Amino acid sequence: MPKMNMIEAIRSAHDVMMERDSSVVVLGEDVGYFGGVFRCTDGLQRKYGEHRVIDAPIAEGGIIGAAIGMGVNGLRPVAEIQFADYIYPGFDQIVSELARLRYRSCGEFFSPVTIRTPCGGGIRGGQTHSQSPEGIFTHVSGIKTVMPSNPYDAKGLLIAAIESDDPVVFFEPKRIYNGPFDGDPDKPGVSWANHPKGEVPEGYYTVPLGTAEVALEGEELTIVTYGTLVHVAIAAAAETGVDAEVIDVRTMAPLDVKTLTDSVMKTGRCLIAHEATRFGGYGAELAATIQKDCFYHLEAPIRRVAGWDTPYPHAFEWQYFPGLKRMCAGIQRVMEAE
Amino acid sequence: MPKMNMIEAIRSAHDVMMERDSSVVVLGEDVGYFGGVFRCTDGLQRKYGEHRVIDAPIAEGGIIGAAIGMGVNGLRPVAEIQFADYIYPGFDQIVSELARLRYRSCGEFFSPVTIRTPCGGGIRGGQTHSQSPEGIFTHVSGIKTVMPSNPYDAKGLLIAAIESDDPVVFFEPKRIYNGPFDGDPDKPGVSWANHPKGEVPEGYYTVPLGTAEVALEGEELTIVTYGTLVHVAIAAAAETGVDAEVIDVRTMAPLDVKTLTDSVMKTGRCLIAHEATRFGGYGAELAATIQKDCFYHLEAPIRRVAGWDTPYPHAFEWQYFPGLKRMCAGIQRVMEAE
Amino acid sequence: MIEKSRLKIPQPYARPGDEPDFSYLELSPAGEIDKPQIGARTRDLEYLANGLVRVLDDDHEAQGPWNPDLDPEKLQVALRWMLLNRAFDDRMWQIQRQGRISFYMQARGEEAISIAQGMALRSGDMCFPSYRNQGLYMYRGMTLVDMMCQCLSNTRDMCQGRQLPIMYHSKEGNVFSISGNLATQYPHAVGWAMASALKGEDHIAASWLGDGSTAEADFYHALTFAAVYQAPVILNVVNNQWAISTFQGTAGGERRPFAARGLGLGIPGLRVDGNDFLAIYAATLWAADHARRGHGPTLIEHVTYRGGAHSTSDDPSKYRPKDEWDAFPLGDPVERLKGHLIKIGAWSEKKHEKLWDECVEEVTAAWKEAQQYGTMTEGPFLDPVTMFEDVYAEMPKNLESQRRRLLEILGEE
Amino acid sequence: MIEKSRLKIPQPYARPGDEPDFSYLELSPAGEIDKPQIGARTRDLEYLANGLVRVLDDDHEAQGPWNPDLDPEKLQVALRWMLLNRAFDDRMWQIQRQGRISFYMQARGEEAISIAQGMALRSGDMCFPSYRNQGLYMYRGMTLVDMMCQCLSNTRDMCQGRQLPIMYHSKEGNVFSISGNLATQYPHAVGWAMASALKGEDHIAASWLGDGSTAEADFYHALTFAAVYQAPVILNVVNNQWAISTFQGTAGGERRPFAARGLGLGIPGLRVDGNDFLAIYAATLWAADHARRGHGPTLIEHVTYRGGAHSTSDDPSKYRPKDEWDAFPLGDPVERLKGHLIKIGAWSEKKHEKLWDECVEEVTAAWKEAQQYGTMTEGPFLDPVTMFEDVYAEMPKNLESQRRRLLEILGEE
Ligand SMILES: Cc1ncc(C[n+]2csc(CCOP(=O)(O)OP(=O)(O)O)c2C)c(N)n1
Ligand SMILES: Cc1ncc(C[n+]2csc(CCOP(=O)(O)OP(=O)(O)O)c2C)c(N)n1
Ligand SMILES: [Mg+2]
Ligand SMILES: [Mg+2]
Repeated sequence: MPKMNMIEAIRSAHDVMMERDSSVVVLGEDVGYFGGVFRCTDGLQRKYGEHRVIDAPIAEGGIIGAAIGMGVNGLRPVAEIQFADYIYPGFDQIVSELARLRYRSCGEFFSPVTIRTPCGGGIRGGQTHSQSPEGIFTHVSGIKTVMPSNPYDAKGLLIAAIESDDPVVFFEPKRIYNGPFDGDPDKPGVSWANHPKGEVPEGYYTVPLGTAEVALEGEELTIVTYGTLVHVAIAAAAETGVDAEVIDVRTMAPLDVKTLTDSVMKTGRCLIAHEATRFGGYGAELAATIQKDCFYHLEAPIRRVAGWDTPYPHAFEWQYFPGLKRMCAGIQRVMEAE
Repeated sequence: MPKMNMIEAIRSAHDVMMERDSSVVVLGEDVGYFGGVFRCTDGLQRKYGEHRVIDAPIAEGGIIGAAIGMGVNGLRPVAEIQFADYIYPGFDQIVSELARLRYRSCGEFFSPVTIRTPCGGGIRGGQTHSQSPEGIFTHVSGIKTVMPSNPYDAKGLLIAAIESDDPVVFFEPKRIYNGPFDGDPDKPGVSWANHPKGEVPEGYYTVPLGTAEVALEGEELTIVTYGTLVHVAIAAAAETGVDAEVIDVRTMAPLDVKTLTDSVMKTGRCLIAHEATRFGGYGAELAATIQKDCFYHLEAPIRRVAGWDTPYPHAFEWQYFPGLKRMCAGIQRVMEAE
Repeated sequence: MIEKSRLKIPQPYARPGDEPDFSYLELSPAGEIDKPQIGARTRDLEYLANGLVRVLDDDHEAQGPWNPDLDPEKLQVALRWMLLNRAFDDRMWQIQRQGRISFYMQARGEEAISIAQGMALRSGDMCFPSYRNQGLYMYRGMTLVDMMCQCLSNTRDMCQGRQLPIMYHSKEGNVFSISGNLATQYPHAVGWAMASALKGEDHIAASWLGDGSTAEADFYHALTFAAVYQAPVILNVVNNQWAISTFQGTAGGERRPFAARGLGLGIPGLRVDGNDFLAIYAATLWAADHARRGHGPTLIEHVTYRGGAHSTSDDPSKYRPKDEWDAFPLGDPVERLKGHLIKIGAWSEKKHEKLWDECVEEVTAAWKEAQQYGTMTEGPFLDPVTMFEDVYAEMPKNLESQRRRLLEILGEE
Repeated sequence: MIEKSRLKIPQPYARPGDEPDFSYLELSPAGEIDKPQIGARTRDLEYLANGLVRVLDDDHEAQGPWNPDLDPEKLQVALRWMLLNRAFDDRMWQIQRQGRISFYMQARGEEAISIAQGMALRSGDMCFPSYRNQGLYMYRGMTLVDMMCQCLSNTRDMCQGRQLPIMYHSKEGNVFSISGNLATQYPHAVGWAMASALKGEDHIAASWLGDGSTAEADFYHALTFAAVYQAPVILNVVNNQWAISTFQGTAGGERRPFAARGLGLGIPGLRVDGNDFLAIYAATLWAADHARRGHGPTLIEHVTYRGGAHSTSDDPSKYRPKDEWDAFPLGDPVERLKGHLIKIGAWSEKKHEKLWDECVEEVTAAWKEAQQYGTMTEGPFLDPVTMFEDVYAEMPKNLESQRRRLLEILGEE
């Protein structure tokens, strides 16, 4: 099986879909000739031409607005927003239009736009290249919100997103583009080549939207997380020696509640982790749902390990990032309770 | 004590602050000559002139962007966004600039903008005049998020917001502009005149930001809510005969956790209610926080009563709105548990 | 500190109690503006944004190079659609006033725009309208009954009760779904047009918004993308002088006409008498041709007047002179087309009255029928649990369980 | 289905491997463009958006009505600032390449803009810069040490480690805080200017953004508000031909210059040789005067070239010819000012070399000092718990408890 990092997997998903379906078009800032600032669309313009891989003006609202119109006219646009921090100028088009079109026209009109955008910190990007705004999108009905944690899922989920007739906001945790990351920035970088999820089929396959995955089986504690923190959680389980089950949510909305609650009912303890700021974040939804469905199984309060409720500071990103240490502390707290 | 409805109370807050502080200016769509589509700024332009009550172009992003600049230059802008559903074009300016300016300049620059906007349904406004997007703002560090449930609080909180050096997004539940509303649209309308919170001092006073209020004392169950649903919760307590304590959150961020957890520790049961869609909404944060802090006191899972996870449908607003019936059912479920 | 203010605050030319004053409107006599060749250099088209393309003169004669030379029969058809639009609006307004629908918005005074452009475009062209383009839906085949059922949110409502009245959509007629959010449809039109060009088709797109809405970001995004990719699209600004209570100067219309808004991007602008059916028709044909032949977008500003209230929610006498419309120098589009037809001997006052009565009757009959599918107070009613459909292509679990929950709650009643 | 595409995709004039080609740039000879009176009718100013205001001709002589007639001493001062800017950039670039700061962005080739405009504005005027305006901060009093400390996120960092390198701010110097988000500062400048006018003061505001950034909504919002309220503001578009990998045509600059972008709102546009110190200075004085005397905003397009990479994160040889700058017809602003000074007998190659060496030394000395306040690897370090400050004016409880929690965790180390 070929080895791919996440960038290659994402590129491959584009390639597979552009090959299969001539209605798939890509647009975004610097995605064409240059192949994207993170190289996710590299080579696509050479292969599919300038009419299918389109360099766009720097106007996130315009990109999404135009993509919606293209989608209404039968295309399947994949729009890249260069950084998730820059998605807000397109927020109105996403919330008021993309998410609502099918509903308000009773299915007569819809636009199957996929919006890809790199998110998260850990690359010294400061507060405007590090945000994880998924929690703002999960509250918006009518869109699906996805974040893969590895190359295999990235490709399979992206293909599923492009094929989906629903709009999808697809977050790519840029810290793990090149390799999994256990939360310790002082360790040497690891590549995807030796990771089982770095094995990625060349061709077409999908990972269905709306399905969480047990990334690590365990009995004592459930860690519900996604994106970069999946790897931190697995590392923390090893570090603490706690027999933790790590669930990779993968699709934040719609949420695969059962996989989560099955696990928590089994373990009786739950830690939720994400990189986004804690207050009002997506982890709150996870906690609210799990406490309701698993109340009688819970032996300890559900805790959250998350980004602090501040912007992402450039110099202190490792004090901000919910890394190994904080994950371990979170595990311990949940385990100690009772 | 004078009687005011919420519109009058809001107008009075403007008036008091414009009188006291010549740096307070008002801007927004139709706020000037016309006095606002909900009349909240009626008469202010006549009194304070066109240079302090400014009719703005229809560009929510521009209104907020310009207001930020005015604030940086020593003014205290109060911007009206005509409906909360139309705040999204200004979202980037709010999140990326207004919320971040003090932080990124270490306090050298800041802009004390207050953004007022009517929210919520119940006026047959359909999906684009009924939204409650507070949960999208509470996740954004650097802004305060407020929603009053009555005229007294509306005026006191709005004055506090205008005086605050922090930016505030101030949501006004339009269904209760003219009178409290218990969730039953078939009953004749009630006016604020007979409500204790309809007594509003003429002059200056504040209700501090960041403080919740016990709107109804009780022992058996805590209902945590805000805005219109405060009144529905009180009515439902009466209807069910459950001795419920109703907490009016008032400031969603920063949250007065103690008032909530004190109550839940006392009652052992908690229902959370808001009009916004449930999934990923602000109620999730309330549930997540309360289950963590009150875990050992909770006798039943925390439940949420909220808008369905759909857009707000024009014809079915009363089936969508979490009214008396759903609030009562929610109470019952929480009471029955165990 | 504001006493010394040096800020310029735009002032409308008249407020309640003032004499209406339209002296600010720069007019050109009918027939005066040259009609350029398709494919002329954009720079050579700039004059079109400053003048005013008019065909019908004050004596109701058609003048000059923009005269589209339409058959009288076609003009009679146009007049009928405009009258039907007006009769429909009158009736729906009244119906809202009786509390039988929740909300309404008229196109009074602006009917020529939807009808002329509907007629000048091809059926394969896609329209992205604003809330005053009901005439477009009518002309493109939506029945009055269907429109009324939408406004009633009844069992035949195409929106299944999800949308405010007037927020129609018609896939069949190639008219997009109306949004409550201003200007958002503008970039959709451009994206649609880009897709059409990408597919090598020669369908074009058209969109409409108001003078006030030009201030929104989406207006600019649409212009930019249309200019960059030379999208085959017609971008219409319906300048009816008012945006609820603010005059067009509040949207930046005081120093240059809205038609000039795209010049800085190289988009030609046509400023057109929006109450002159013939001028609108001709301008639209020109812009459509221009787009279809690969020359890209055109911005058309229609100079017109909002004859009625903004919507059923406001009272315009609070913010503008009551008789302002009477003083509007471009008159009433219905009267002007009628006058022209009479002038050329193809119409009479009598025929006109009869046609109006027919339209009113058609509307009455439609209203009778529409009510059979349900009203706000009387059944049949739509099933509320349909509200969970179409949020997604397939209903996800959270909505399924909420749907069940609502059924339970409704069952308890 | 895309084989038949008829969409126009803008194409840069040269990509790697191609001969550089600037034939698309419309140039005017130095001295050719008339200088209008302040207060001239906006319509009569339109020619300024199409021409190119230039003072320095190819022989380094100052020509025509825009010549600001500055003393040679003043020009020497200007040259010194431009050289210091360049020396600073060179050094910081190198420092980033050594991994000693995380990121950097140069102003190479665009130095004349910040320095000329900094000098032409008054100290009470407020600047809302983009990330290539480091020259403005320097000219307005920020020390090189302070700038370096910001880039180092060290204990003297004005941003306390919160911002990427180059995101300075200076309340004292009246230069705003730089945002990572493009164009967002533009409406702030307009709001600031509106407030200045409201307060009856005669301070004006100025803002800067790139050709690519003109596509953002905030650009248009700023233009609209500036036009409607005639805000005393100078809105600068630094057209350096590139936006990362896309050429200015991708932002809509192919059919009309960016200077024309505001014409449709009645905002005069000045297209200026952005590598000509004298032209920029004169244009800025004109626009400032225009604004200060109550005539409202001006849009200035500076035609220049991004001499270096976009940032330390990209390699421009991947997307444009390596030698493109050499072919740029407007040259290098430093060389041109130097040439002029030599021409008028107020400078020499020797003096120039000496000045450059001085600047390099000044930078070296500053770097030595800056490191004493800490580097990325060596202390002293900022206290990480400061990250909880300034989110709000007062720290709310959730941040207080998170701060305690972080202290606990750090204590464990
Ligand atoms: C984004 C957004 N902001 C505000 C509104 C509220 N609103 C509805 S119509 C209107 C005025 C629009 O004026 P104009 O564009 O001139 O159109 P007209 O009504 O005159 O046809 C306003 C402010 C809205 N619907 N959407
Ligand atoms: C809102 C937003 N979108 C995208 C980016 C990423 N980005 C940073 S600089 C840049 C190019 C800007 O080009 P231009 O405006 O021409 O300025 P220049 O770099 O040439 O000075 C882009 C796309 C951003 N910072 N903010
Ligand atoms: Mg209008
Ligand atoms: Mg540039």
